[in-house]
Amino acid sequence: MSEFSWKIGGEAGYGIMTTGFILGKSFVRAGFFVFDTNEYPSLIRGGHNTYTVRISEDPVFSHSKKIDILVALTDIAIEKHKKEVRKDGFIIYDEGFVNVKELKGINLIPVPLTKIAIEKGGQNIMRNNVALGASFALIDVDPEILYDAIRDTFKGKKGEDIAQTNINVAKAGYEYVLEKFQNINKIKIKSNGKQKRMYINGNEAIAIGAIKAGCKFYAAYPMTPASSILHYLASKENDYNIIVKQTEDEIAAIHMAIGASFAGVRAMTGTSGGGFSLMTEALGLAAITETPLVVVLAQRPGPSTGLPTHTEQGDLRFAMHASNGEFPRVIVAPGDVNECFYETFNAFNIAEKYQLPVIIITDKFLAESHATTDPFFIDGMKIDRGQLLSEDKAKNIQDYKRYENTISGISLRALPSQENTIFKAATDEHDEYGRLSEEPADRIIQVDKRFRKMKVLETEIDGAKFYGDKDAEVIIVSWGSTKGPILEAMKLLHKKDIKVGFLQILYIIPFPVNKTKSFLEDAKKKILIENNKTGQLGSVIKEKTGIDMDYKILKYDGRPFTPEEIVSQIEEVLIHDKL
Amino acid sequence: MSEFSWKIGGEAGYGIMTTGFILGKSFVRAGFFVFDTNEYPSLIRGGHNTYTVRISEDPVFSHSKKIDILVALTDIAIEKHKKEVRKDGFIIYDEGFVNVKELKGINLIPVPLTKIAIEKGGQNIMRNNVALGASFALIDVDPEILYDAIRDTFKGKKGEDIAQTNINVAKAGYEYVLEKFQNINKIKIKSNGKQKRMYINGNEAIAIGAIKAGCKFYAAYPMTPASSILHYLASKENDYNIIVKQTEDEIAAIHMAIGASFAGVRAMTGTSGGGFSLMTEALGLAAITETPLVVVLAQRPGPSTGLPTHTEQGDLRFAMHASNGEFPRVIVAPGDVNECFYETFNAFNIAEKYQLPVIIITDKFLAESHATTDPFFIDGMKIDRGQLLSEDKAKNIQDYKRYENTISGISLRALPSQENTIFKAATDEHDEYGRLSEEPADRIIQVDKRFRKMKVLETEIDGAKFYGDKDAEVIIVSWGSTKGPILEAMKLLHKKDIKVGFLQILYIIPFPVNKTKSFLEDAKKKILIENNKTGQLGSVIKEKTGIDMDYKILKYDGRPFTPEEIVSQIEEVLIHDKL
Amino acid sequence: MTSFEELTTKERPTWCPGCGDWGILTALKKALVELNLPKHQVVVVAGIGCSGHLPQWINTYAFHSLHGRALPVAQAIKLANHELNVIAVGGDGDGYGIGMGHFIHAMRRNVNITYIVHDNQIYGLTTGQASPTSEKGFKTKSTPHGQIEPPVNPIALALSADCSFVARGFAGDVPHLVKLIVQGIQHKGFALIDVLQPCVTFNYLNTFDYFYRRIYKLEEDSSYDPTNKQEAFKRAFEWGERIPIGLFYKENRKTYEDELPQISQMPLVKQKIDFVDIKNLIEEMC
Amino acid sequence: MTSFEELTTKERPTWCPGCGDWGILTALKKALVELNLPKHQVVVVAGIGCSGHLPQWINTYAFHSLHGRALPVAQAIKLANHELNVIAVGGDGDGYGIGMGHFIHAMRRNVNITYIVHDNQIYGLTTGQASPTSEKGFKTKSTPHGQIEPPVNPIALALSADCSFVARGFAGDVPHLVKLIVQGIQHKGFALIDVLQPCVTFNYLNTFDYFYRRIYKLEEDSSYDPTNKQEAFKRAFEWGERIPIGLFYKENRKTYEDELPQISQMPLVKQKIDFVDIKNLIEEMC
Ligand SMILES: Cc1ncc(C[n+]2csc(CCOP(=O)(O)OP(=O)(O)O)c2C)c(N)n1
Ligand SMILES: Cc1ncc(C[n+]2csc(CCOP(=O)(O)OP(=O)(O)O)c2C)c(N)n1
Ligand code: SF4
Ligand code: SF4
Ligand SMILES: [Mg+2]
Ligand SMILES: [Mg+2]
Repeated sequence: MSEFSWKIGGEAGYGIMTTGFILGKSFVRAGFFVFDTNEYPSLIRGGHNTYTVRISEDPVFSHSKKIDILVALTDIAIEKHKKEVRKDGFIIYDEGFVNVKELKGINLIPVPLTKIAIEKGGQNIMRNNVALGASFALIDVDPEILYDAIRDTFKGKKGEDIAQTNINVAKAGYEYVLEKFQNINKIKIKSNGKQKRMYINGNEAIAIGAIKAGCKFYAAYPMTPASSILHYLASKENDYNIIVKQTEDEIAAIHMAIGASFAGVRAMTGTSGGGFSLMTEALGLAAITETPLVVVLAQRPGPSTGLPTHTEQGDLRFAMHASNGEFPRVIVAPGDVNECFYETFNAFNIAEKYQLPVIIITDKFLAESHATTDPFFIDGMKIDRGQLLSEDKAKNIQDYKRYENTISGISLRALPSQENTIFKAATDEHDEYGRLSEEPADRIIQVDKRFRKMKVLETEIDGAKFYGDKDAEVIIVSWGSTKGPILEAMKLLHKKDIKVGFLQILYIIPFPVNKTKSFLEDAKKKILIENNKTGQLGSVIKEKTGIDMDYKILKYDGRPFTPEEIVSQIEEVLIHDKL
Repeated sequence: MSEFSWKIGGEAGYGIMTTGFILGKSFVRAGFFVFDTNEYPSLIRGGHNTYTVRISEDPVFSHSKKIDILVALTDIAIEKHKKEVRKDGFIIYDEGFVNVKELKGINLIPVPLTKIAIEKGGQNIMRNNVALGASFALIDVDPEILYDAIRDTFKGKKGEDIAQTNINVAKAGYEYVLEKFQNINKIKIKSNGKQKRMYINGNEAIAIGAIKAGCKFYAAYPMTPASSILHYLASKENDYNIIVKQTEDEIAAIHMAIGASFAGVRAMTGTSGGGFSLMTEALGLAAITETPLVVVLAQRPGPSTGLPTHTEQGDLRFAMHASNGEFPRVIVAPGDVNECFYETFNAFNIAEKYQLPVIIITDKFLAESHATTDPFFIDGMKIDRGQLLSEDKAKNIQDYKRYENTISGISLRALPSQENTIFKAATDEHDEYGRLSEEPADRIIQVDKRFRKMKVLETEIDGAKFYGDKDAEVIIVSWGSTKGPILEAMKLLHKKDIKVGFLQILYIIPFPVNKTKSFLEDAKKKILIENNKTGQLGSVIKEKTGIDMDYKILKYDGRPFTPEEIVSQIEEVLIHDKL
Repeated sequence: MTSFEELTTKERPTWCPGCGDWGILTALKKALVELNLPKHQVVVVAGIGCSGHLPQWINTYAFHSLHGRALPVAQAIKLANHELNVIAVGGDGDGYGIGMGHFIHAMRRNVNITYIVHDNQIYGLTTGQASPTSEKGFKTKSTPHGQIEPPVNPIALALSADCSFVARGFAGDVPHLVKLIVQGIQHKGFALIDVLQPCVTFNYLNTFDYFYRRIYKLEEDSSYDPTNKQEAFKRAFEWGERIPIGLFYKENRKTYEDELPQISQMPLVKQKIDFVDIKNLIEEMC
Repeated sequence: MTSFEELTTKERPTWCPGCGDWGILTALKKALVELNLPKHQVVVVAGIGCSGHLPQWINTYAFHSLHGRALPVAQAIKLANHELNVIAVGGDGDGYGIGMGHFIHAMRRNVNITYIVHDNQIYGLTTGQASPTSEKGFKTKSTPHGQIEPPVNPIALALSADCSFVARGFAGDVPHLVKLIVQGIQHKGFALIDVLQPCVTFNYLNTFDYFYRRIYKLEEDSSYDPTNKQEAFKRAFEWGERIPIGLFYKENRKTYEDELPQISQMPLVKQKIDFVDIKNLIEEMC
C-alpha cells in the first residue's frame, strides 16, 4: 500500500478541524504527500463535521472515497461513514460514548477516548488527541512525527505546558491501542525521504499570492468560504503593511478596494456568491473608470444562502456577466493551490496592465482543502504595473488624457497628487479627459477602446492546460477545483488501461477558443465535468466554439467529486455509451 | 405624402416634452397613427433636448430619420439637426434668438416665438405653444385638434384660464405663419376617420398591465428610465388600492416586493441596470423560497452610470445569469407597447403559477416612446394564481409541505394566517417542509424540483414571433425595442422589392429553441440586430442552437436605430455581402 | 389559548449550549403565549446569522431572508396583510452592519412591527469576526490587532431615527425580556428591542457575567421618564460600569399603515383582483 | 498660492440657474483657496445626483462614483494616500437614502475626510421624487398624495454615530459656508457638513426664502457650546420656525489612520512593492 485515508467524524465545535490538520501536517513533515478536505454544517456547535486526510507516498490531488481509518466520535459518524471504510479497514471509536455492533470486514478499535483524555489531560476536548495517538498505532510510522506536529500547533498559541499535555494524551492513545490490539495488520507506508513541502489551502495560497503581488489593501465582509483570506491577511497586516479592512457590507468592501486602487495601491476584495451579488454594480464602476481591481469569488452552493458551508461551481455564468452594461473583464479559475498562488499574483499584473477587473473564481473545496506542494518558486516573479505613470514622468506630461484613445486601448494612468495630470474618473460615459460626455462619437470611442484591450490580452494568455493523452478516446473538460479529483480519476483509469485526456480551462475570460477547439474538435467522447446542475462551462464552450459535449458528469449536492465517482461515470460512458 | 415627421430641439427644462406630446396627441385624436421619441441629457436644465413625432395615415412603429418640420429653439438645434430635414422641409425657429443662414433646399420659417409668447401669454416658456401653432400652419389640417389637445393637457393640471392662454398663444403662432408665409406648400395628410386609439409609452403600458393583473404592491427606487412606472402607479395608488412605496434603495425595493408576495399579494419592482445590480442577490431569495416576483428591468447604456438617459440593450446576459447559484427564471422582452401591456399581465400569472421570478426587460427607447395602438383588448384576460391555497382548502390540509416534491415541480402555496399550513420559507436549502437541510438527498430533490418547473413552462410559452416572408433571403433576428425600427425597415425594403423575414425573440428564457432553429437553420443570410456592442442575443442563439449569425448590425452609441440605418446596412449585406 | 408547547418545534435549536439565543427564543415564545396570539397569525422574519436561525424553532410562519434584509421583508409582509403580527429578528452584524440603512429608514417609517436584535457584539455564524457593536480594542479573527472603530450605539441611533419604541433587553433575564417583547408587540408602531446576548463561543469579553455585574433596569429608577427623549439620550450613552436595560423611550404616533387609505377597509391580501376595471386608465390614454 | 481661477474649469456647471449647488461649489473653491491647498493634492469624490456633478467643475482630482457610494471610495483613497485631502460630496438621497449604511459607519470610523451633503430635500437629477429629508406631507412625483414618513435627521444621526465634526451650512450664505468647510477640512477626523441647498426646480417648499426666514447661526448664540453633545442634540431637533446652522458639535479623537502602524512611516502608496519577501510565509506553511 502506497497510501491510506483517514477520516474523523464528530460534532462541530470540538476541534475536529485542528485534529485533522495536525494529522496531515505530521505526515507532510515526514515527507509524505497529503490532501485533506473537510465537511461541516452551517452552525457552530453540534451537527456533524468530518475531516478527511489522504496520505500518500506519491503526489495526491484530492481525497478518495475509500477510508482506511475512521475515527468516530459519535454514533452518527459510524452511521454515515461505515460504508466508506474499506475492507479490513479500521474504525476507532469512543468506547462508552459510541455504540457499534460488529461490522463485517472491518476492524473495530474501541478506545475510551474521552476517559483517557480526562485522566491524562483533564479536558473532554483532548479526546481528539487520544484518537490521533490511537490512529498512529495502526500505522507503521514513528509517532514522533505526530508529537512534533502537536507541539508546533499548540506551543505558539497556548504555550509549552499545554502542548506537552496534548502530547501526553496522544501518547496515551497510542499506547492503549498498541497494547490492546497487538495482532492487527498495521498500515504500511514509507516516506521517500523528508522533503520540505508546503501544506496549504487555496485561500492561504491566494492570500500569499496577493502579498507577493504587493497587495496593500484588502477590504472584505466575512463570508464562508472566503473569510479565511480576510483572517490570514489581517494576521499579517502589520508584518507586511497591508490595510485589511472589514467593512460594513460587501458594497463598501468593493468600493473601498476600488478607491484604494484609484489612489495607487494594489487592492483586492473577496467574498462568496451572495456578497458577489452585492458587488456587481461596482464591477462596472471599476470597468468604466478603468480602475484595476482583483476580486476573489469563492463559490458555495446557491441559490441565495443555499448550503453556506458546502461546495459548488454554480456562479460561473454569473461572474462572466455580472453588472449592467458591457465591458471587458478577466476571469481566472485556479484548479489547485499552486494556481491559486501564481494566478493571484498574475491577476494583479493583469488588472494593472489592462486597467480592468479580474475575478479569481474558486470554491469551498479548493479554498479550504489543504494540499502538499513544493515551496512556491518565487524567483523571477515580476511586478508589472503597466502604464502607471511615475511621479517623474507625470511631471513632464502636458494635456494629459486619462482615457486616451490608444491603439491598445490602454491609456496612461496617473495618480492623484501628481501635478500635471489632474483628471476626472467618472462612472458616466466620458471623453478622453474623463469629462462627462453623451456624444455618440465619444461613446463609441470609449466602448471600443475598452474592448480593444481584450484583443491584446488574448494574445498574452494561454487559458487552458492539457493533461494526459491527446489521442485518448475520452477527453474530459472541466474547470476549477474538479481538477484534483479528475487527475486522481485519470490515475485510476490509467490502471484500468483506459486512456483519458483532460482539458482544464484556466481562464474563462479570455476564453481559450482555439486551444479548446483544437483539443475537442476531433475528440471521440467529450465529457464535461462540473460541480453544478446545469453544466455552465459546457454552455460557454458551445457559445464560444459551437462544440457540444457528448456527456456531462454533473454533481450538485454540495459535495466535491471523489475520483471514484468520476471513474465509475466514465466507465458508464465507455461501457453503456450513456449517462 | 401619407406621413410626416416633426421634431423640436431646444434646452432641457423648458417644456419640450409636453410640447411634443401635445402635438402627437392632437394627431392621435384626429385619427392618425403616431410614434414619438425623445432624447435628453442627464441634467435638469440646459443641454440639448429633442422630441420627435412621426405622424402617419397608416400604422407606424418607430421614428424615422428624415424630418419634415424642425422647430429650433436654439442655435444648437439647427446645427445638430439641419441635416435631418428633408429636401423642401421646414425649419421654424425663434426669430431674434436663433440665427440661421440660408439653407439650400429647406424652407426657413422664422417666427418670433418668444416675442409672441410674451405678448400673448406673458411667459417665455409658452413659446413652445407658439411653435405648435406655427407648425400647424404648415400642415393641411384643422388646427382645432391642436387647441383641443392643449386644453385637455392644461385644464386638468392648471385650470381653464391657463389652458385658454396657451391656446391663444398657439393661435397667434398659427396665424402669424399663415399670414407671413402664404405661398408655402403645406404638408398634406388625411386622416382615415377618427378612431379611438391609445397614445401610450412602454412604461405606462407596463404599469396598466400590472394594475390589470391585480398588482397590489409596487416598491421601487427612482431610476431613469424606470421611474415613470413608479410615478404612474403612485398617481393611481388610491384609485386602485395599490401600495406604492419608494424605498431607501433598490435592495429594500426588491425585498419588499418579495415580502408582500410571500404574504399573498401580487407584487412588482422596477429599475434600471444599476439598481438591478443591487437586486441580484434577492433574485435568488425569490427563487429558493419560490416566492412569485415580477421585476421590470428598463435598460440604459452602461457600464455603471453610463449614459443614464439614453438607450441600449446591454443587460440581456446579465439578466439571464444574475445572482449566485442556479435557478429557473423567466425573461420576457416586449418589443412594443402592446407586448408591454399583455406580457406584464402574463408575467404575473407566470410568476404565480410557477412560483419564480419573472423579469420584464425593456429599455429607454421602449419605456419612454409613445405609440398609437388600439385600446387594450381586455376581454378574456384571466388571472391565474396557480397552486395558491384558498383559506378553505388550507383548512383541510394535513402535513402540509410547502416545498413538496411534485411531478411538475410546483407545490401548493399557503399564505401566512392560514391555520393548518404553517411553514418556513428559507434561503438556506431545505427539505419539503421548508426546514433547513444540508442532506445531499434533500438538496438534489429541491434543485431538481425547482428546475422541473421550466419543463412545464417551456410547453406553455411560445417565445418567438415571425414577421414577413419565411422564404426571404434575409432573416433578421432581434429582441425588444428594435422591433419597431425593424418593422419599419421591412416596409422600406419591401418597397425596394427586398424580401425580409424577422424573427422576434420574445422570451429569452425559456428560449424558443425549436422555433429559432426552424426559422434559421435554412436561412441564407441571418442578420442579428441589437442595440448593443457585443451581440448578446447572438451569443445566446449560438449557445442554445449552435447557429452562427452571418452578419451583425449593432449600435451602441446610446441611440435607437432608425429604420433607414437598418435598411442601408442590410443593403450593404446584400450588395457587398459584408458588414 | 396559545401554549408554549404548541410554539415549540420538534427540532431542537442547534445553538451552542449556553448561548444567549436560547433565552431570546424562550422569551419570544413566552411573550406570544402571554399575548395569546394564534400561532398562524404570527410571522417571524429573520436575517442570516446564528440569530437568523431562530424562526426555525418557533412554530409560527417564518421567512428566513437574506443577511441584513429582515426589515424590508418584514415591513412589506405587514403592509400586505396588516392583520398579521410580524416580528423581525436578526443579529448585530445583520441589523446594524449590512442592514444599517434599512434599520434607520424602517424606524422613521414606523410600520407596526417588532424588531428583536440578538446583539452579541460579534459575528457568530461566520465564526467570530468583529461586529458593529464590538468594543474598541476587541480582538477577533478579522481584527487580530484589536478593533479600531468605536461601536455603533443602536439605542442612540434609534432615538435619532424617530423610532417610536426603543428598548434594550438581556438574554440572561428572560422574565424581563418577556415583558419588553410583550410591550413591543403591543406598541403600535416600530418597536426596537436590542438584546444583550452573550455569545459563549466567540465573545470572551461580553459574557453573562460581564452583564450581570453591570446592568440595571430603567424601570427601577422611578425618576426615569421614558417619554423624554433628551433623558433617553443620556441613558443611551451609558455603557461601562453601569449598563441600562428596559424601555428607553416610547411615543405614540401614527403608524405607516394608519396613513394608507388603500388598506383602511381591509388588508391588501383580502382585496379581490379577479377583475380589475382598467377602462378609465385606457380612456385616459386615448 | 492656490487661486480661485485655477480651480475653475473651462466647462460651466449645467445646474439650473439659481440652484443652491452653485453656492456650494463656490464655497468649496473658496475654502480650498483659503487653505491654500495645491489642487493636485485634493481629490473630490462624488456620488450620483445633481450634487454628484460637482467634481466635474472643480479643477482637482475627482472620482465620480456610484449613487450612494462616495464615502467608501473616499475613505479608501485617504487610507491609501493619507497625504491627500479628500472631500466627498453627494446628495441627500445619495448620502442619507441609499448611502445611509456607509454614512453611519464612516462616522464612527473617523477617517480624516470631509463630507459635504447637498441637502435639497428632493431627488433632483431624477426629476423630483421624495428624498429621505423631504418633509412629511410633501408632494412629489413619487408621493403624489404626500410623503408619509417623517424626514431623517442627519445632524442627530451624526451625533449618535460618533461623528467628530457635525455642522450644517446653507447654500445661500456662501461666506458662512466657506468657514464651515475650512473648519471641516482642518478638523482631524470625519467632518460632516450638511448643506441646506434649495432645489429651485423641484422643491417648491424649501426655498431660499424659506430658509432666509428661519435660519440662525449657532455661533451667534454665545451660550452655545459645540463640545457639549447633549446640547447639540437639542439643537439637532430644532426644525421649524427656527433652523440652526453652524457647528453643532466637535470633538477631538484619534483618526482611523492614527491607529494604523502600517502607515505611520509613509503612506501606503509610497511603499515599494517590487520585491516583497514572502519566505517567512512559505516557511510557516511547511
Ligand atoms: C451578503 C452576505 N454577506 C455575508 C454573509 C455571511 N454571513 C452570514 S451570518 C454573518 C454575520 C453574522 O453575525 P450577526 O449578524 O451578528 O449574527 P450572529 O451570528 O452573531 O447571530 C455573515 C457575515 C451572508 N450570509 N450574506
Ligand atoms: C443604484 C442607483 N439607483 C438609482 C439611481 C438613479 N439616481 C440618480 S441620482 C438619484 C437621486 C438624486 O437625488 P440626490 O441624491 O438627493 O441628489 P440631487 O440630484 O438632489 O443632488 C437617483 C435615484 C442611480 N444612479 N443608481
Ligand atoms: S456561536 Fe455564539 S451566537 Fe452562535 S450559537 Fe454559538 S454562542 Fe450563540
Ligand atoms: S434640479 Fe434642483 S438640484 Fe438639480 S440642478 Fe436643478 S435646481 Fe439644482
Ligand atoms: Mg452577532
Ligand atoms: Mg437631493
